[in-house]
Amino acid sequence: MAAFFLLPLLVMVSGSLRPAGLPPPQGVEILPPSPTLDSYRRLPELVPLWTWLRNSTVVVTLAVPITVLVASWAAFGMRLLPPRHRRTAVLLTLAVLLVPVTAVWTTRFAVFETVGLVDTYGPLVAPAFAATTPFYVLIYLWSFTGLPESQLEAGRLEGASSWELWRKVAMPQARLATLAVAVLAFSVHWANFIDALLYIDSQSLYTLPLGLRLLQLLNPTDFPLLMAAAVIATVPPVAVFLLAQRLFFDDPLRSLRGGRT
Amino acid sequence: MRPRRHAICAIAALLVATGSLASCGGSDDGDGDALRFVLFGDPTETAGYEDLVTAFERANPDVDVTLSPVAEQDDLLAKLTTQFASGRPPDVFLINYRNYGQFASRGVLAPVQLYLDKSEAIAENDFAAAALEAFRFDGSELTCLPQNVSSLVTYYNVDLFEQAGVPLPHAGWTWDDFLAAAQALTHDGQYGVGTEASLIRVAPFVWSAGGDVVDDPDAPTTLTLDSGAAREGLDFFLDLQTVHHVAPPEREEQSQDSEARFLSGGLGMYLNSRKSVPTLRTIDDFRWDVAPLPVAPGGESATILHGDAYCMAAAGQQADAWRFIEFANSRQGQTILARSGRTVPSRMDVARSAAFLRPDVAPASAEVFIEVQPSIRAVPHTATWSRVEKEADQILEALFYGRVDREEGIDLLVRTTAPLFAEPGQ
Amino acid sequence: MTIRFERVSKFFGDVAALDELDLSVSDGELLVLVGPSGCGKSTALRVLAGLEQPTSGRVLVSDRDITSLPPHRRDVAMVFQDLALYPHMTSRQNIGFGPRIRREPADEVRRRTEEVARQLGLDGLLDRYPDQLSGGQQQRVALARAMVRAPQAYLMDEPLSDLDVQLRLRARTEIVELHRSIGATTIYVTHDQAEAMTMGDRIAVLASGRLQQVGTPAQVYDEPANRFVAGFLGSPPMNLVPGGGVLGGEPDTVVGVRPEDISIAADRFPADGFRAEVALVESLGSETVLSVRCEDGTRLAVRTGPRSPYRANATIALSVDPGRRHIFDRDSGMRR
Amino acid sequence: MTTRQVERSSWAFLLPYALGTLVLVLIPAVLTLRYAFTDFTGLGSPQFTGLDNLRRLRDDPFFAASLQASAFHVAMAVPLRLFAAVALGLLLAAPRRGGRWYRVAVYLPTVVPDIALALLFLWVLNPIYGPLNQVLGAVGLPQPTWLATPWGARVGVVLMLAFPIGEAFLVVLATRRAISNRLYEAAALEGCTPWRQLVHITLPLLAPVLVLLAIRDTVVMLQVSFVPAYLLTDGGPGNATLYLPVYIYDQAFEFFGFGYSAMITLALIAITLALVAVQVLLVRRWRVLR
Repeated sequence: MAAFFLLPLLVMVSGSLRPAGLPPPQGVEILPPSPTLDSYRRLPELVPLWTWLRNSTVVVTLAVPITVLVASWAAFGMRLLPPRHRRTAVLLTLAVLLVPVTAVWTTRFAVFETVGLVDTYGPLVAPAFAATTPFYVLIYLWSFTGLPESQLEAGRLEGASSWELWRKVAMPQARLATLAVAVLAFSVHWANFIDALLYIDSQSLYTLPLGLRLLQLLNPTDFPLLMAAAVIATVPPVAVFLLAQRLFFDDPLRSLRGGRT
Repeated sequence: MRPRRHAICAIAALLVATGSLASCGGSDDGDGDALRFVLFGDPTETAGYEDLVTAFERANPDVDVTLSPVAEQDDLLAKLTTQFASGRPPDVFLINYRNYGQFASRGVLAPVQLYLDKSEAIAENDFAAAALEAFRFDGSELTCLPQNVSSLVTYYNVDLFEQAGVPLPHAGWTWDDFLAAAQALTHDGQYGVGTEASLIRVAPFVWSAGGDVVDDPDAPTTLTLDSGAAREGLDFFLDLQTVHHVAPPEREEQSQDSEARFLSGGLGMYLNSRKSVPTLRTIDDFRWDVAPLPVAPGGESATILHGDAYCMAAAGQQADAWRFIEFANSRQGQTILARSGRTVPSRMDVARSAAFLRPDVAPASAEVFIEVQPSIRAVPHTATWSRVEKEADQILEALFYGRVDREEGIDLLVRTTAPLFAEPGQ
Repeated sequence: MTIRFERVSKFFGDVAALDELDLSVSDGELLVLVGPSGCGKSTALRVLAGLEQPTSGRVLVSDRDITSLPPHRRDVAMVFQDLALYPHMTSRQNIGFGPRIRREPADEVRRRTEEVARQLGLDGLLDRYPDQLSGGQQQRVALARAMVRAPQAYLMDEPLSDLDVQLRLRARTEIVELHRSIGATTIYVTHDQAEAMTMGDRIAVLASGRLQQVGTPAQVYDEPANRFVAGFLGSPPMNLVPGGGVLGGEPDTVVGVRPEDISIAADRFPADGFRAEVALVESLGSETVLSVRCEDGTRLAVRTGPRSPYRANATIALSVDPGRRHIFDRDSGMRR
Repeated sequence: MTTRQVERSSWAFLLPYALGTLVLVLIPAVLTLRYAFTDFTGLGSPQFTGLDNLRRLRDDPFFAASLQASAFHVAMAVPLRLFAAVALGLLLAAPRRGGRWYRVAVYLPTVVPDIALALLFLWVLNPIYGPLNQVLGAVGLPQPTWLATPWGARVGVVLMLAFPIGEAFLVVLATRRAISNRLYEAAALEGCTPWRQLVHITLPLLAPVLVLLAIRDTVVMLQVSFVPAYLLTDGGPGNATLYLPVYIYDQAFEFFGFGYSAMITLALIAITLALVAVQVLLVRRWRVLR
């Protein structure tokens, strides 16, 4: 049953290995007859694949660390608040989760325009300043509430500032939360399609998702080519996820609080 | 207090980091002085415009142009809408005549008429009349300056015709010739004719039969495809698939679209505008050519305009924008673009030149694009026209592939679109 | 009913949690299974309950081999260390859960639930959820859940370990009284030797998966079968001196003596006595424990009465009744 | 450090997030709210038009179609996704050799970018080449032209979204692991079959989490299904997949209906809140949440 969920990825890979223009298969085929890497060769010839990959990489290398910083700061700030205020902060955060993305599509444009960020990497990185999603703040908060008050108090007795407590007490113990948020934020930013569609004009700034859309419009029925592009877009998040998979599946809630793998 | 200072420094550093992206990422538009030019097109097409911009900048060193291509028309509209809404429209943009109405009707475009009248480099009568006509939003004043004057034609596989012993398409051929050829070419997984099912494909058939797609081309209030000559044209078009089966059924079309099918030699005729030519030129295992659309029995020859024009935003840098448009539509400018083979130049002198006709490469009968010009007609270009088309196309597709009953579908087509002609707020 | 473990072994990977356990429990008996944590006592209970399958050996109940019977066919009830109350059910639902699962008639379930609740003083608490109950109340709900079934045997896996000291003492006596009134065979697992001594009809001491000794509390306390049992039971534990030292003994033995079996000479030096220096005085109110250092360096614990006159650094004379000495083999640890 | 100082530093830590949220979410959301009662087209200055947009909403057949599409989508996708997540979460919670790799396998489709998933399903659902129809053909079932029929397209989108369920799966997994095994042993002693353990213990204990997941998935399916649907079907055929976010996008970005699209957004928010409220009320009734 779990293998069923691997099917999409298998189909994607096997589809990308089909020679272009091959007649439809007779019956179910796992691998196409005479599989070929031809689609992967054609792809960079047809479209500026390397530019797209580079742009996507730039976006995630900026957005992921910012997300981690903003989310962990926010959560640590909430952790320091007295419980009553903390609850209010959590509720507000949850309320933000309910605001539909559609509600901010157009009007966000005006905001970006005001600060001159339209058609730059800015709008793609910007969500990181709001922690990408409030959910990540909650992940950190879960991790930080596992931190006993006594540890913070002991630190204060030593004269540590809140900043030092965050850096030297809280963050080292929340390493797994950081890993989790980084992995999740990576796949979100890597896949960000709508912001790119709305706020990016120049083809030189196209990220991979937008590029794939262009490819789909140009070659709507060249499936081996489209599958090859899909595989290329999928490999990085899958690789990042596989690196961190221990964390997600051994005992997620405990490992976020535990601090050790 | 220490923690706060640290935190603020870090934030500031981050803001600076992303802020500097604004200037390093956005090529050279950081100062806001560069002329912003938005267009849609695939990478090969965009390359032509890049050459054009380079040539313009060489001739006008004082003006910088930023080129922002988007993939297709829907995306272009989205882009333009957000940019106009944010108060920072592009100075120049390229747009199809079926879509500029929604901008023109809101008065956000600077009409080119005055500039053209004063221009010493170009004149109105340099351009194809059919193209100019579609861009007079109020019927008299020229709103945007047409860049090309393409139209719907028949591409055909010469080898397949000869193998089947069918006479080649020629000017003045009729629907009967067309259908007979399509039938002769349909066998063994091969199809006679491929086309998308949309209002702009149906329209020339309707016109040829003597009907019209709307009640009043200048102030349309409803589609009129449900009766009379218009209905004959629509029926002929739909019958190709549902009755004669000379067009690929839906599952075939979804698996391999008509252009790909034509490229692979599995399609006898393919209806499209000039836009297919660069792709078709990659064919090297059979001969192909181009012909006008067939004519209805007892009808007149008709085809539909596929034309784009340069428009200027009223809020943009009009003077520089015009200089660019003027250059792009000079003999030199249009010649650069003609090289891509993708457009039919709106300048008649360039269209008749070797830059466009290219006797060395297919299609051999490139002059067809010029000869059909007297029969070019246009659909309306009102504010809500693109919305009407979007909805109509969905239903036409269902009709073409026999998903809905013909009578019900046509009734639905008219009923669904009627309120859109007078959509509020438009 | 009688219960018998026959050469029961249970391996987790290479680790033996139970090593050839042979143990019989007679009908109506309260047997306490005691040992340090990880000794296999819980495993024995779980094997008996059917929650674990033994690697080898048999478990017999009333002379019937039940080794392969599923848990619910064994007619035993178990009280868990963490009580295992269902947090989403009220006390009433928790108590009635088993009968309802077995599709017993609703009014019958209700009647018995209330009866058991009354017996345990849970009357007003039946409609509360576990998190609305105190630790002692939760413990009684868990007990009630076991009792409502009127099983042939009760298995209790350290049910009192999460209670505080006061409650624990009270619950201990309650359980013993309940056992008396119900009379069902009960196996009680604990790591607390005091609990074992006070509650059990018999005690079975387990270490490293092996049974060390079974017997009445007095037997096990007074005649520990080996060094381990000797050291495990009693607080403070038995003094064990390799070679005997001041206690006298063979070099290949370990000699043990309980702290209360060392007497302090009041004024004169006894013939078989020895001198020691008081290192530490721990007064527990009802008694005093002296930690003393003998001349040869041996450290001993000595239990004496309340209000002890001895102070640190004082030198005192001690003597041991030779009959109270326990002599174990140095190598095998077995009693000689 | 005094309490005051601690509190001040906690606000400093919250500042970037608060600013980011304010600028990127709250201000745009409030602007949207304002536009909903204007004739704003994106051009020129908006005029306040009162409830005109609301009246237009009432009479708009496309809004009705859109509402219907969204309703069907939520009704199909949410139960399916939840069922899959819960079933797999419970099935794979038990520790076993290599168990983690099964869990990884279930999660993997969740990290596939939307666009790649959409491209993949264009291929999977292709009537002639598509693997799905090959399988259907091999077992002698009809091979529909998926994306060409209203129901085919709706089911196709649901099918695609049945795969990225990793988040809910992970939550179920974690919650199940947090339930003490003793509870199951106690039940086994009473003769509780695995099925009844599921019904009497696991599901009731998971209930609060399931409610949260159902609410979240409803919100996600209502609001975020835009990208995959836009890429796979773009609202068609015959507006069968014109989900509310797709219609909002069309109105705002293709038809100059900024004001009107803001009103549709308000409607979307209202529907979301209503559904959330209904779910909460229902479970209150059933006393799942105490």
